Amino acid sequence: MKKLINDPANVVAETLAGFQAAHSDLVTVHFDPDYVVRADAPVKGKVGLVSGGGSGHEPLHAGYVGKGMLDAAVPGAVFTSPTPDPILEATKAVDGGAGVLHIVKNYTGDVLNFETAAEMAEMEDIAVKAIVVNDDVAVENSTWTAGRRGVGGTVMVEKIAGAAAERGDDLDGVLAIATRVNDNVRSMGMALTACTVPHAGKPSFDLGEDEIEIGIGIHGEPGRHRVPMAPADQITEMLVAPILEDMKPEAGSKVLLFVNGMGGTPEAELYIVYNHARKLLQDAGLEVARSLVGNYITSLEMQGCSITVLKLDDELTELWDAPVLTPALRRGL
Amino acid sequence: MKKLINDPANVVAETLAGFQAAHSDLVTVHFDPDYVVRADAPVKGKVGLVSGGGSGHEPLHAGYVGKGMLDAAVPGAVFTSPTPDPILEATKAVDGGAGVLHIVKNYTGDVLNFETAAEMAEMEDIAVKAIVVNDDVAVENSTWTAGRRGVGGTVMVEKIAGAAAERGDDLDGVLAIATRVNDNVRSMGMALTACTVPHAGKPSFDLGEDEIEIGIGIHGEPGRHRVPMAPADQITEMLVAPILEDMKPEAGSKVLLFVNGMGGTPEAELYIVYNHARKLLQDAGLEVARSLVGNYITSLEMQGCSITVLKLDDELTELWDAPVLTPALRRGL
Amino acid sequence: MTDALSLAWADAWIRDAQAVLAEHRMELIDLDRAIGDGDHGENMDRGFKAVVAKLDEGGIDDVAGVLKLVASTLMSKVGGAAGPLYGTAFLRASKAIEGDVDANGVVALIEGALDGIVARGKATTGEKTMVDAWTPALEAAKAAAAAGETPAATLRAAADAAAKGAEATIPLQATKGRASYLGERSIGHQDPGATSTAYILNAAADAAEAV
Amino acid sequence: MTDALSLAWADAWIRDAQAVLAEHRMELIDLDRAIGDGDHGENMDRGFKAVVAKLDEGGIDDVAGVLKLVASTLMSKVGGAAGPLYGTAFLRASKAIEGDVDANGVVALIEGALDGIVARGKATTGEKTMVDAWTPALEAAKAAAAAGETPAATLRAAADAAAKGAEATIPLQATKGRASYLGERSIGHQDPGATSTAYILNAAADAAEAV
Ligand SMILES: Nc1ncnc2c1ncn2[C@@H]1O[C@H](COP(=O)(O)OP(=O)(O)O)[C@@H](O)[C@H]1O
Ligand SMILES: Nc1ncnc2c1ncn2[C@@H]1O[C@H](COP(=O)(O)OP(=O)(O)O)[C@@H](O)[C@H]1O
Ligand SMILES: [Mg+2]
Ligand SMILES: [Mg+2]
Ligand SMILES: [Mg+2]
Ligand SMILES: [Mg+2]
Repeated sequence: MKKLINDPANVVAETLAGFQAAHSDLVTVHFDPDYVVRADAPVKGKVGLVSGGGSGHEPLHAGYVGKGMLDAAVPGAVFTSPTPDPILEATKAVDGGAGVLHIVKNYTGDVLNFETAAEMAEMEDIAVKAIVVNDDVAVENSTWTAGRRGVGGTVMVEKIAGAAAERGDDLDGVLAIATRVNDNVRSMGMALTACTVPHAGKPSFDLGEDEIEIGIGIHGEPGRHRVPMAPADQITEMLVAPILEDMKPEAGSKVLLFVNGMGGTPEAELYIVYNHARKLLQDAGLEVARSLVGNYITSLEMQGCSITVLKLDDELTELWDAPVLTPALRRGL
Repeated sequence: MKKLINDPANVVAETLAGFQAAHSDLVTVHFDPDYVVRADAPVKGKVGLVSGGGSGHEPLHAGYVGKGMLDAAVPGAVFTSPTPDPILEATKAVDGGAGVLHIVKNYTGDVLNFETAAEMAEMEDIAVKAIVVNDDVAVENSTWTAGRRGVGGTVMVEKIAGAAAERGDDLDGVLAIATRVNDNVRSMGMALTACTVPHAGKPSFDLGEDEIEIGIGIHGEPGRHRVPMAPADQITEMLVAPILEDMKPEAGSKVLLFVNGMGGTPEAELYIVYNHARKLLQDAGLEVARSLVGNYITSLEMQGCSITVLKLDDELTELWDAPVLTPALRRGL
Repeated sequence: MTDALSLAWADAWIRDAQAVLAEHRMELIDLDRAIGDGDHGENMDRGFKAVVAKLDEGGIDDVAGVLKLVASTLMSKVGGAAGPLYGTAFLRASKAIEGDVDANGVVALIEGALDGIVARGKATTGEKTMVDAWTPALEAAKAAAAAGETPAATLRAAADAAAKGAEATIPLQATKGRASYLGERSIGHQDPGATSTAYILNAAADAAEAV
Repeated sequence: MTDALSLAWADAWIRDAQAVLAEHRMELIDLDRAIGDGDHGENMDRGFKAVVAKLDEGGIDDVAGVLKLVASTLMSKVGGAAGPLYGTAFLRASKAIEGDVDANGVVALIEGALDGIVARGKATTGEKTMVDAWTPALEAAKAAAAAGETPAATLRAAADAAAKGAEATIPLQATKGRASYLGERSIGHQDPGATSTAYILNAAADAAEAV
């Protein structure tokens, strides 16, 4: 394992220290318990948005703290959901009197820890609601699994719900928007290589030089199946087909196409995937009205990508386009 | 070699096709010869900025085309300087009557091809000046080499010269600003892993599990020396020390600290490096007034980083802060 | 009731458990790498180290107090799925007993733990989770206690059953937790949480036999 | 002057060169990977394929015309350092000759090429570049022509000298081009550009011997 780290035990703390120093105009980092809030938190009268989860997915979530997106992010250890304490502290820190929305990716650990934190916050008289994001079509049968995982769609939920909160929607309103995004977003990912969790020191799985994993999540877990290495266009088809099959969007629908890098894949390759994915969506009669291409929700240094499709309506489009000012996503500000 | 590509011969063309489709609001891509111009080019009365070089460094240069930065980018084959023809075409496409500045990274191939293109443009009565960026302190003795390479400082030159052109400086003025940035910027890079050029199909060098390369450029070339793997703080010192030694900035100076990922390194690791680099600069009596952390000038999927320090004055700071609207760098717009 | 397990046992148990989990940290990481995300060994090691640091501060005066301390510390230091699940397990266990622990107390303790895990995680047996270690442990403890065994022997029966239960997760397909995402590919690997459960209960039995 | 080299030779030379560079593409890539950026074989292969495609279009009627076509095509298809350097080399070579090429014409052609490379790249001998192949080639050609050798023999002498020159770059430390960034680490590797020069001149000699 070769990483630019000092000690696996200090990875999260040192990352946060650097993040704080580099972005002190936008965010404030609290240590022990660790959480990140926007510099002007709490914003009075605004619904507070808190997300969080294991570290290793940067820029998610701390990179999305700022005006128009999250009020707080709670990073756990690498690939390990944070405990309830920092979630509670972050919730209290961003409550501006209008309640707090927890944006939780659907993993057993995240759900349980956020649930506990929400109960504790309620006991301190903070209204908390939660949206559990579960957009991963790789998890085919939710009766036989812990349910669909939250992956790329999380970025969409955070941006759009953030814009709704910023324009002044109340807690139920922001939850309704977040739910609408979650209901209309689907993702599927793949890996060319595994990643190495610092404290494990070994790759999360072993993959031959001629194999790839299809249907991975974002925690270095193996995917649903392993197939021989293939050209980018074929790989793109393996990701787009199950999304469309699941979504069954009506022809003529407008969509946002998000091609995400898993952390170690060059940007150029993401554009090659985007190029073909866009063609496939157009062939299915869809209009790609908005796009996002880059490393937005990653798995450490994993090579690979995920594709996310969000069905847009006018309101979601407007909220997607709304100004945002965070370390990792910036528009109009 | 596992890459999300279809055919090594089509990597650049397919990347550009995806880039065009994803960013048609900001840029227009011309094919055969390949170059990228901002959507509203040429901007009448404004100095046009053209940069370019081999592909594989994304988002450099095409990602920086847009208001407040480049007017055009000319991508060559992977790690191969473009030929004069597309440089000439791009130069003609962005000439708004106020002349064109070529921003050239100091490599024999780039310099020669841009020189030829400039001569050709002059023959078509376009005033062309060139800034040759050479900020890499890894190249110690320029009498015994082709001279310092242009690396991370290129991003600084493009942003700041772009802002100068946008505010209306004339060609000599923009050149003077670009020269001031180049004179005050120094960089040094390192690699944890090599990268694989698609048409070569093999890693650019072989590096043991316990070795790193110090003093690399951005073309997968081996560095000045190979040292045993070390903690991030020590690696950071190996990069910052030669920069400071070369720059000898007076105590109290304000600087911009830019920690750049080579393409395959997780963002978290870059913040760990940033955190220590900042401390080292502060220990040297410098004030880190501006920061940039992320993958801005890469070497395909190489893991590693570079550190760039730019000595700021008030005008450079103001131009750095000026609005910019490009696919890869966005601020205030 | 001279052989009821006291505070000294509980303290020894948790310290033993910490040592064993530290020793098997990489094994648990590797089990979790195979069908999860590779953090279970790290999570348990971090959690139990924190627990022992708390124990060292002293001030606890009964078994339930130890278990409650374990619960709150795991809850606030482990994270992931295992943190809340073990946290709730130890919390319910602490509530299920009073004073020193006899054989029926051992049964109550294990039953409380299992109930807590099921209440939070909603898993039943056969889903390839720690429930598949706690459930046979409870059955074995019940049988031992009913047969009039000592608390130590009851714990040994529970620990042996947990170990067998953990091993028996190998052929199962996971339908809860992170391993469930693998579908059929989860078959053939031992569940990390069931394995850490077996280590924890084995430490309990060892500690009981030593006092 | 019956053995002066004509259009047919020039055409055969360039086609031979294309075939040889395609054949040695990966070798040139590997040489460039060692001390450069790994693209030289790809660049030369792409360039000469484009040249042959242009040749196939026809319409060229003398040796100088072929060389000029090579020059402009390499200049617009190769890029990197090699594109402008070989482009200028062939341009100057085309200007240095007229009509069919006798032994002195061979000398003039090689001299023109070398002058062009030096004018653009500012390298002298011993800097571990293609100059270290062209310079001994020119000297050998001069000696052969002075000794009254045929054009073919003059080219053969030049080609052999270029091959030796390329090999002699191995112990040199580069001070020009991308390899110079490596400092002492450039020692021990053969320069890719000098190697491609040797292949190109060898093709010239082969073609001359074949016509
Ligand atoms: N719903 C559940 N019920 C019971 N146990 C579960 C459940 N989900 C997961 N587990 C247990 O948790 C273990 C994984 O713990 P850990 O790796 O620490 O957390 P995470 O899966 O969040 O990374 C699994 O091996 C399994 O035994
Ligand atoms: N200044 C120079 N003068 C002469 N030849 C040079 C010079 N710089 C580079 N070269 C030649 O160019 C070759 C490299 O070509 P190539 O790999 O195609 O371009 P690049 O270095 O731009 O990737 C070197 O091996 C060397 O022979
Ligand atoms: Mg985990
Ligand atoms: Mg090159
Ligand atoms: Mg785990
Ligand atoms: Mg090269």
